[in-house]
Amino acid sequence: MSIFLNGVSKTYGGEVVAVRELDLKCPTGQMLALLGPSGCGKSTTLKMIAGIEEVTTGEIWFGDRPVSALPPGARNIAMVFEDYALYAHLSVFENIAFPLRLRHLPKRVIEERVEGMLDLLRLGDIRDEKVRKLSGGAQQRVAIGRALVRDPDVILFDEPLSHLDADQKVQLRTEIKRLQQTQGLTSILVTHDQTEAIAMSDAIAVMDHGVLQQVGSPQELYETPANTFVATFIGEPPMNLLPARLARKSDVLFLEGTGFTLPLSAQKGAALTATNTTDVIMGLRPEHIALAPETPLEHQAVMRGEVFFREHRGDTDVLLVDIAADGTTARVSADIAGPTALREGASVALAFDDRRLSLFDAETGTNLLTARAA
Amino acid sequence: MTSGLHLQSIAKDFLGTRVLHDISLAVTPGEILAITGPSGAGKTTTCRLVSGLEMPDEGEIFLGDTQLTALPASKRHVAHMFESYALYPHLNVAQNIAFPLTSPARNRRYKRADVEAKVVELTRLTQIEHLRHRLPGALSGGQKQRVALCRALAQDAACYLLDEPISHLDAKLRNELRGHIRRRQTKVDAPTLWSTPDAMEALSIGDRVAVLIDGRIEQLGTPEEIYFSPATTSVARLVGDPAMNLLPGAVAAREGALFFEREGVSLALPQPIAKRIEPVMGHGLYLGVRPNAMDIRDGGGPGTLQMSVYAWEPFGKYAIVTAKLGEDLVRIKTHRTERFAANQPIAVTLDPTSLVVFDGTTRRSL
Amino acid sequence: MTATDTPPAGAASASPPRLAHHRESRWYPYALIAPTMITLTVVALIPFLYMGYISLHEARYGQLRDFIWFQNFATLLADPRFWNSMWVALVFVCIAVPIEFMLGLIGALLLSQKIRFRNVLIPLLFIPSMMAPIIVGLVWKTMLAGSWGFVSYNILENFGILKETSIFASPDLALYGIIFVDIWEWTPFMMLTFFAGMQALPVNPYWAAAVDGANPVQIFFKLTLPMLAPLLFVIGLLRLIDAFKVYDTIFILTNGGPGTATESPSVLGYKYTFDFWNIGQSSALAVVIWLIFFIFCNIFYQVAKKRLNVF
Amino acid sequence: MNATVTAPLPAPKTKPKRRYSPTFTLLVICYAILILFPVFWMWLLAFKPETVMFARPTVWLFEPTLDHFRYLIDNGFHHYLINSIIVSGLSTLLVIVLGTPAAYAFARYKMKGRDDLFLFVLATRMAPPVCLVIPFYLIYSKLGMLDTYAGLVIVYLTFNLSFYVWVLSSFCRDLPLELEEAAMTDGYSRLGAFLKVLLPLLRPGITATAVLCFIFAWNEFMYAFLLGGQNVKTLPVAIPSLITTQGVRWGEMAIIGMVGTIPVMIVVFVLQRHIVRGLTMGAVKG
Repeated sequence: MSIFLNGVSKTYGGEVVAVRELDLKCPTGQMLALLGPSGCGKSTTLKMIAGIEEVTTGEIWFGDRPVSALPPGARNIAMVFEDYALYAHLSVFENIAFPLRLRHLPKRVIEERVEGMLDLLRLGDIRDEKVRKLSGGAQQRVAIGRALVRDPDVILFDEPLSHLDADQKVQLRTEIKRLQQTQGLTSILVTHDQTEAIAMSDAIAVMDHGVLQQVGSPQELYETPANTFVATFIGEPPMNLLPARLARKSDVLFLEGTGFTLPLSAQKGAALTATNTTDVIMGLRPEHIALAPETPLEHQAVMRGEVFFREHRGDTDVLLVDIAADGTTARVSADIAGPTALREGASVALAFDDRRLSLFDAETGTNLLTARAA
Repeated sequence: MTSGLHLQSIAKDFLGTRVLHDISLAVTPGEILAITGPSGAGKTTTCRLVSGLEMPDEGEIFLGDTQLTALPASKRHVAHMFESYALYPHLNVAQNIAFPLTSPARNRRYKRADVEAKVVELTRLTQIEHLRHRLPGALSGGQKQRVALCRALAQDAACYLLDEPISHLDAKLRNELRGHIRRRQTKVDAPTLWSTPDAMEALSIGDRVAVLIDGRIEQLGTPEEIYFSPATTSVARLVGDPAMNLLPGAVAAREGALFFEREGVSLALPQPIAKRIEPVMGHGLYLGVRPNAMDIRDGGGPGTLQMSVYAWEPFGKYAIVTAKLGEDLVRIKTHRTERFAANQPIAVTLDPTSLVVFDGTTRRSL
Repeated sequence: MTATDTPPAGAASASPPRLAHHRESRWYPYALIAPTMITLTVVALIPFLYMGYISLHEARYGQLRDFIWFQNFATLLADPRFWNSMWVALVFVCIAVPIEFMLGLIGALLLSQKIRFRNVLIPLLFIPSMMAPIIVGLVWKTMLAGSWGFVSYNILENFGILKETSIFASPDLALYGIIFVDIWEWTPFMMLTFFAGMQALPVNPYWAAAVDGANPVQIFFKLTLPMLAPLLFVIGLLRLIDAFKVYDTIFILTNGGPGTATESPSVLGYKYTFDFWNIGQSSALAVVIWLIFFIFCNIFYQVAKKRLNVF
Repeated sequence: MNATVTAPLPAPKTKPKRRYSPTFTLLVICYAILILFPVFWMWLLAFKPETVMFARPTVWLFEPTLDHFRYLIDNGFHHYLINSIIVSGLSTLLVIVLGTPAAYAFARYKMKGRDDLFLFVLATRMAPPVCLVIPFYLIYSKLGMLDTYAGLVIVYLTFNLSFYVWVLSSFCRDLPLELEEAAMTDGYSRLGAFLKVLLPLLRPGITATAVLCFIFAWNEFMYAFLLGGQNVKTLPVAIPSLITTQGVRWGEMAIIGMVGTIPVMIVVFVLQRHIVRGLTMGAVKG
């Protein structure tokens, strides 16, 4: 069952706008992530889809059925909460059976379906335990069981992993991803963690202050962020944003920043003809920066600086490098193949080229290279 | 004359259960020792023993020549940052940070201006300068954590204990603060203990790292030692993003070479490893394979493992494929960008040079 | 300060006082509770023991005479007035408390709706249970007493009920009058307590149930009630204990009358002491009441500790 | 949770949703009026001339009189008010001084026999006054403490001290232990940590609990009635003394009822959040 949001807005008391004019689509069998910092309106959006919050203006459709006026119970959705929201006074089995009992299904049917869920989620061993005694991961699996047991059209995940410790987080993330794919669940995931969003969903909608910033596949968001907000929100470690200037010298467009000058390729230059801004922000992913070779290649720019901190990431090292030039300083993070012997204070030369960099308007923050599309 | 922090064979019981066993650590002034381990391993208890909030049931703690175990918490001059922040709700941010500086036990009197200057410096460093006059109740979790961090770092303490100091900050700030704190603490003439459940953070921040599991130090060493040669399977399971895969199996000798064998798998082991295994021939063992030491190959072929995809998580620059090998789940960090569907069969190669082998019974590295 | 210039050298000497602050903390809490415990021993325990001592004596008019073992208790248990007072207490508790409970729950549900002026209304509802019980009695005397009370005249008489008399003057109805007053006094409080309890319940299970399609009745019986159960139990018990103690209101409204129709154990105790001056007898009654209370107290404490996680 | 008690209503098309339900608001207001009318009626009596006091039919409009006030003052009833204030105030002060450390200790320390001691404290609170009034009467009559301030102040400790310790303990338990631990690692002694950190944070709890203690003492009748006398008569005790052989002085009683209720009214508005907690011995957090 696909989900459509059509110009959905939510205002409180006629003044506070929680969500503004939101258009979204989640095709059948896919997972759409709503990603953003706390207070960006993603949870409100989810609650409107669930029917817990009313839509102020706009409409929500499930397939060809408008649901904005329906109470939550009539929408055939299920929801998984951050704090599991289990019924503390009931056992694992009874928690999963709860939605079925509400419908007064025959005992045998309930047994059968709950047992099926217990198997699917590997909860069989603890079926009779009281839920409050379980670990966070187990509790969340019970909550997922309760959500899936009655075969909902849509399943909504509200920060399902945020209360779990790292180990359980990774496990359950994989588990949910697999369930979603194998069972073909149409689902919406609300999260503030970009890793979760990227790993789990087919499409991501990035929100900030109630406004949709960009929606697209994780790959799109990663490669062509629509603005600086999306750029810093997606990717770990986050994209470097460095102030720079565009200068035209004899028909070639140059990018000048702290400690580097880089001639831009004709293709990039062409994309920039529409703009007359000179002050830009250069967006550069840490993984697209490398240690400079002895003799830099022709189209590469080189920045020299001092290592401020080296973060150990196993197969790579993330270096925070302080670049100082022309009286300005910039701190650049570079994700380079590791492990390196570089520690704090070591001087390094970093190289990057213009193929993977993004350029944003210094004032509005919009991506200058994709601005036409927007 | 010794200097630095020494924990000598510390043991601690809670309600009749031993939660810390024979903990011995030495941290020199200017060194950061990172303690990592799963939750409940005893990291926080270790910190509390040093600051005097708990008393050890066995063993002694020395700081320089001073026996800390004899002193009450208020006389130890230890800066302790609590995992739960423990901010004083009735004091604003600046007053919270200044609180330990004005306590009766400090043997140095701070001038008002000095206190003020310290508060400004640290709040600027942690980017909460504009919040100096707010009460903790009006702060977000991340902001509170930074206040607690400032309160600990502001002190001229004999020892610093930082219990999960930056876990609630965003990635960018986390990285920057790690840099700042490392620089600060390596210059201070006092040892620092940094506790974190995130093993990768421990490897990044610590001069040395202690891996604490179930109240025991499983391994104590440099970040490189911990990462490349984990001492036990428990350490291996903790370190890495994602952590190392551990495959149970057995060793068999054939045609003059050693093979790792398990159902449907037979893998020739490289010479250096084989040498180390010889003494435990015939025992069960675990083969440790890092997720980035494997890759997915088109088509089968000799030396590949046949698996089926369990789940696929694309991260842009790489993807993590969880695959089923027999009954075990294996995580593979691949740079291939195409989609892998659930249950799709794949052939996996592994880089034999980065394998680690663990004894099947002792679970120790060979 | 650094590792080397910390405390004076003496601290590091051969055998320092180990566990110094441990030893301190062992007596420290007792020192803190000592003033309270001593005071309570003097003002509660000793009088209580003294009362036990009196109860074993023939004691009239403030004079302790012979030691008579448990004879006072025997007389007490043989006294129909004692059993009457127990019956009065039982009827009182069994009618008043459940009604207050039900009305309280309904009221709490009402309060959880989107009520305007809640901040003003809630304090107003506290007034009856915070007022002096003696004034509560007075208020209802002006309402119900005689045929001139506001309610008796304006309402009851219009329906031909209790003409030219008062509910408190009727041996059959007086107890119900008292019960009514108690309900007036305590229902709003029950309402507010349950309301506070409901506010403290987690929100998400409610949403989960709403999404699962539960209707309000199912939500109330399958979610709210079970989650509130420990609280309800503790409050019920507390009211039970309080209802047993009721004295002031009865004193001013009926003083146990007419006859012994509203003679609660407290009122009877008072009469044994100050009307008949039989202190031995009243002490025996007090001991019996104490025992009943102690059992209730114990249950309250155990439940509150285990189920509410607040003690 | 509010939204879930009634079935969620279908969303109105475009209007922002109404926040309040007029029906339920009206219901609660009606209920409040019903509850408070008797109190209001009593207040009216305070100003009603004797002639129309219980006139049939009920007189609503009358010229207010201050005769009842005059009678009370002429007969020295204002002393009772002062007595009430002195006795309640003193006993409350004493309770704060004695009880605060104990409440803290019960909340913070694992002592041997802590549960039994705590239960003992609770039991003294729960005990019906009729149980203790007999021995007190005998003891006081021997010590000559009947009809003295000290006598009442002490006897009020029986219920207020234990109440205070119980409820304040529950406030203490709300404060994380780490606050004190932090203060101790920051260089403060146990006492210093208590004074500098815990006490300021406990102040609202102490105030609320103490004010409730004051009200309980203020409202107390039985002990005051039996252990007081002509010298130390409190307001509640004044009420039955107005039932005289010449008849019942309703107007005067109503005034005392009114004066007795005024502090209660103030308290419920100031302390509303804490009353539930107080009256349930801390079992419900308001």
